Amino acid sequence: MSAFLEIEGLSAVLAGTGARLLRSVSLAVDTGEVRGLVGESGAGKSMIGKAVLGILPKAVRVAEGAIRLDGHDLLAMRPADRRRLIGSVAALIPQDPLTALNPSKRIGPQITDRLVDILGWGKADAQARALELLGEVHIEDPERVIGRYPHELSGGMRQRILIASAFAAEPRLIIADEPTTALDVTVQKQILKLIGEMQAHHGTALVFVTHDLGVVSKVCQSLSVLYAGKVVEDARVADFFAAPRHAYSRALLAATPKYTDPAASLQPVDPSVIEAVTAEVAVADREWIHGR
Amino acid sequence: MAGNGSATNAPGHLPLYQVRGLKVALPDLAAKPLFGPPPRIDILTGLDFDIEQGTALGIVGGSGSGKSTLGRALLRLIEPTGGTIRFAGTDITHLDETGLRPLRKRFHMIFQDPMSSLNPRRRVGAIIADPLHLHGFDRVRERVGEALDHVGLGRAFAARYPHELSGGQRQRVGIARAIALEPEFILADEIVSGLDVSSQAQVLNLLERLVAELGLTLAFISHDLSVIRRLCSEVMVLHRGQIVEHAPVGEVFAEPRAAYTRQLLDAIPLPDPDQPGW
Amino acid sequence: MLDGRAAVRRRINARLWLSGGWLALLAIVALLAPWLAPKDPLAQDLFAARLPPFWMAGAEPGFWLGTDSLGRDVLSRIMHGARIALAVALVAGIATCLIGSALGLVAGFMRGWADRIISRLVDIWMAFPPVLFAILLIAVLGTGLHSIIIAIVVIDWTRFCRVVRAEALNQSAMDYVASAKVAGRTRLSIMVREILPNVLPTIVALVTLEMGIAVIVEAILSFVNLSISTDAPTWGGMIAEGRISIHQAWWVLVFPLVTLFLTVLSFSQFGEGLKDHFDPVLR
Amino acid sequence: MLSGSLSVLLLRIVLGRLATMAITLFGVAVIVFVVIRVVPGNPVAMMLPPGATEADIARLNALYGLDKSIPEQFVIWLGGVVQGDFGTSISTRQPVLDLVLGRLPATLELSIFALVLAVIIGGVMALTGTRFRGTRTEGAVDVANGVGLSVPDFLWGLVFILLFGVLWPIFHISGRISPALDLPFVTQFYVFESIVRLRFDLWWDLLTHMFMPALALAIPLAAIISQLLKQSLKETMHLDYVVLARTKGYGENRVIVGEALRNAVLPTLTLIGVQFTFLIGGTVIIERLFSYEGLGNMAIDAVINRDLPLIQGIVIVFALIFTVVNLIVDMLYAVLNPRLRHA
Repeated sequence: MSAFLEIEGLSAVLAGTGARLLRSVSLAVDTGEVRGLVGESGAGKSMIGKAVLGILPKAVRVAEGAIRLDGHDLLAMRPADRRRLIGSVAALIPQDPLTALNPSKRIGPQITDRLVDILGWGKADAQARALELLGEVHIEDPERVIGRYPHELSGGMRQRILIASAFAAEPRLIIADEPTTALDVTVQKQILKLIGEMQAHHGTALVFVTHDLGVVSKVCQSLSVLYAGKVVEDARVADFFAAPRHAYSRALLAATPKYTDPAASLQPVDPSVIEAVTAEVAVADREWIHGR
Repeated sequence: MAGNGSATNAPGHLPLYQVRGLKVALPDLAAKPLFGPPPRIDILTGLDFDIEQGTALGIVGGSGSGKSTLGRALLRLIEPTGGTIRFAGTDITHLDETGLRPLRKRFHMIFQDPMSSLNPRRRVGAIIADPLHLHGFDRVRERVGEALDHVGLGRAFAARYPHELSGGQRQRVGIARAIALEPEFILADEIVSGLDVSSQAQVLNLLERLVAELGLTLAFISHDLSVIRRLCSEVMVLHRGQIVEHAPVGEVFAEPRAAYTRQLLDAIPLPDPDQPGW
Repeated sequence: MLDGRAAVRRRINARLWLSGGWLALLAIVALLAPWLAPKDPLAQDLFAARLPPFWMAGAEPGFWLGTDSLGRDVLSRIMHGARIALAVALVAGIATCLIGSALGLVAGFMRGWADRIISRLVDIWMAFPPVLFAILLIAVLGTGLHSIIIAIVVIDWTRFCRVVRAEALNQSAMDYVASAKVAGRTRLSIMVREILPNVLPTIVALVTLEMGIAVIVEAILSFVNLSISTDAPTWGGMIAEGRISIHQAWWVLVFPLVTLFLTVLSFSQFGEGLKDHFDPVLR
Repeated sequence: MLSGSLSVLLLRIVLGRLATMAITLFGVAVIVFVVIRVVPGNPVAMMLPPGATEADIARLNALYGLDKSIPEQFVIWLGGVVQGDFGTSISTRQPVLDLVLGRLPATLELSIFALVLAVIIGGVMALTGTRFRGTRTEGAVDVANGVGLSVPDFLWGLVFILLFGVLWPIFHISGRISPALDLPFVTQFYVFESIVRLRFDLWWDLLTHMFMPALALAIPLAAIISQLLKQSLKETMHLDYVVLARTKGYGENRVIVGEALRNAVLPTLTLIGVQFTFLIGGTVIIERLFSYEGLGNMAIDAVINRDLPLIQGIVIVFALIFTVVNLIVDMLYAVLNPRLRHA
């Protein structure tokens, strides 16, 4: 039995220079599993989610590897078929709730547009579904909210609506791309709890992209640590926080703020750790070029 | 530089900053009526506090709490609508630019967005040298070099343009510009919020070292209590334009008195799967 | 991203060289027109009227691009016309730029009552149809080179003022301005030392654009017979004449028109190229 | 249909604009009044036969009010304008208002036709450039925009005369309508009226006359629309809600038109307002070039004839049109922007 999402040896390159942005990434996410993708900016953590959903920037090209979603080889499919498959079984919770809702459309249609346009639901069914979803994400007075425009709602409300919209078509995979980075810490907690609740309720596979190990420890069961587009550690969350195996993971954890232990947290990353992991990446690159 | 006059006048015990009943209201242009001036929104509604010499004060609050407005008022980038701000005994609340100029070398600021706060058309060296020239410092080249050494960038960086630097490096340039003046007080406004964890740790450690070495008084604005815990000796929690708690850092974290502070602390996700309350 | 920047740079360079090359050629021709021009641009010869350009049957040697209805050499008139066109472009372009940019900078950075007055003036100016305003001014000032330049400055300062004001407003919101203020710079010196260098590329692009527009305005005024004297070799005057005799002698219209077209195009492309060239991020 | 809150908003915009519009128009009136009264040469003297005496000139001067001081003349003129009397043309001796209203429809029809052309051309180019971004097609759109922006309407007009009037004469390059035709029109809005009367032969003749001047006017505006809209679309296409729409299963065309376009149009719209007034200003020389009997063509004659009352009237009418165009754009912006509509 294979996992719902399987990524195998995925390499992405920047068109023109040929520089690798993702370096033979492999990972699997099963139904009901929450996997964190952690790394600093430029580590390629968002790139993986974008590759799965088919929204890579034009300048980025998949060089090799396979992405299998529910047994379908995404990279081998015709673009239109792939789009339709992704639209019906996968969904994205984006980073910034302030820009992720279309400012000139009302909330209701933004939750249900996929149901009506892609999956062929009737308007009334879609409307009922929207109300049900808004209830699930704990929005009071959903009848009123579906007629609103995004600018009339707070950031936390908008993120709830985006979550509702992501779960609208009962997707089996959700990719959450730094969904709470733009929010205040008190709102972040509510949203993280909500995502966890919705994921458990719907039994969805969830890929959670974040730079914050604190957040990972709260919502994920497993995680992949990335550096320069390479997975340097792949672990269960409990094992990882007890004893990270890779030196870079240890350094990252030591740099993460922790107010209960100020002296041991916020440690600068030792240059030797960066040198070592960079060298590791370079070796992998040489092998990769050799193998082609 | 013999700028630290007030530090030696210990007997009078004069805090570096004395803020009383500080109010700031900004015009709400979105609600401007057809005729007449726009209504004003109260951002800060009467703050009282002192900043003692040599403290590192952490100012924390959510978005819309007024923390950045407070910072800009302390440096008189905006003029308060009420109350008083005294800096080293001088009332600066309504001082005009000419009156403020001699004080400007005694307090400085590091900005949140290092890209926007560095003039893109000038080299790093010129950016750091500029305030020095302005306040008639001698040995400017040397001082620029020293400041760059201090922040761990090295003198070769003087010839670079801001866009050639990484985010962490730009923020160090901002710090170098501030310390080159050898000010008594530095305000740091969310200076690590745009940085990766590893650069964040580096910048914070650098700042921690500099505060100790140079005997600076620091106000550190942040939305992140964890960062303040590491760096500051006092915490002031702002909520909707009011101080809900102001105490030594140990007390606030051991026994938060205000409900809002507790809420903030509880919401921080520690890198620990077994954190209670989550 | 580096390769993308290289591609952009190549395109900028090609644009700069092509447009700059044409303008340089024009400048040389204008400077040396009395020596380069094969004929006297004013010499009329009714027996040599409407001679076609050199490759057509009936062409006379020496009249490379043919003659107009009064027998004047088209090539020589274009060459001498370049003197007038470039003189107007240079003087009017720079004068307009200085006045408009200064007002725009003050309005955008200083705000307050200065901004209110300047913006109100711009509003009023924008309510005039520019060509009609130009014609009206020439009618008042009388024809001649000075009048044309004054008319262009009076009409077009608003273009600089509006753009520079908006740009100065944008730049004022940047933290490097706050930083200069914290350092104790005076407002005037922030405007000149911090804002101006960041607005300058926009001004440079506008000033060459304005030079192109000045050439056009001169041509339009010549076209409605209000430029210098009807006799003087101006591109607009030649075009006006060519428009009338278009069915008999197309070359009288075509050659000055092509020259004017390339010149206007080059001015604007040169400015855009310069602007990008001086962008430190692209460099 | 307008909802209650929307009409209140529109009313607020109109009321808010009235004061500045009045100041602008007053400013224009003062400037034009002063400028044309320093014109050297007495316009009245030119009207009289060579043998006229000083007394004749003085009498005519008094008749046109030109013997009074400039402020006095202004007050008298303004008093007339408020009552709808713009004075009498010196060269034709007809009321200025009648002359202006007689020519205005021709200019309006030309301008609006040009605007429609510009919006269509510019919109199609922007959408094409966005749909095929990163390809040679986008490069071609950019080059076309660059040329269209650099070369003004006057030059396009001349090029068209040459290409489509002389080399390949498929369009009319002179006049508004073929002189041989019988005109049944009662208004001056010929294009509009020809449609109402179902006289499509006349309609076609008008259009083929208008096409070249309108296209010349439209090209610079089309290039601006294309450039701004394409830039705006480009920025919008990177926003999260557009990316999100892709993951929902929508194709590229639907994403551009359904998600990005409407939001991208808003910032473009405000700039088009000013640019459209430039287009109308351009009719002055374009009408001259194509001998089109509109307001602009009459304006140049008025200047050449030193017809002071007529010049004043025409300039004020142009200024009025410009301010009204800006007002309409503001209102349109409010209608299209939900942030304003549902504040």
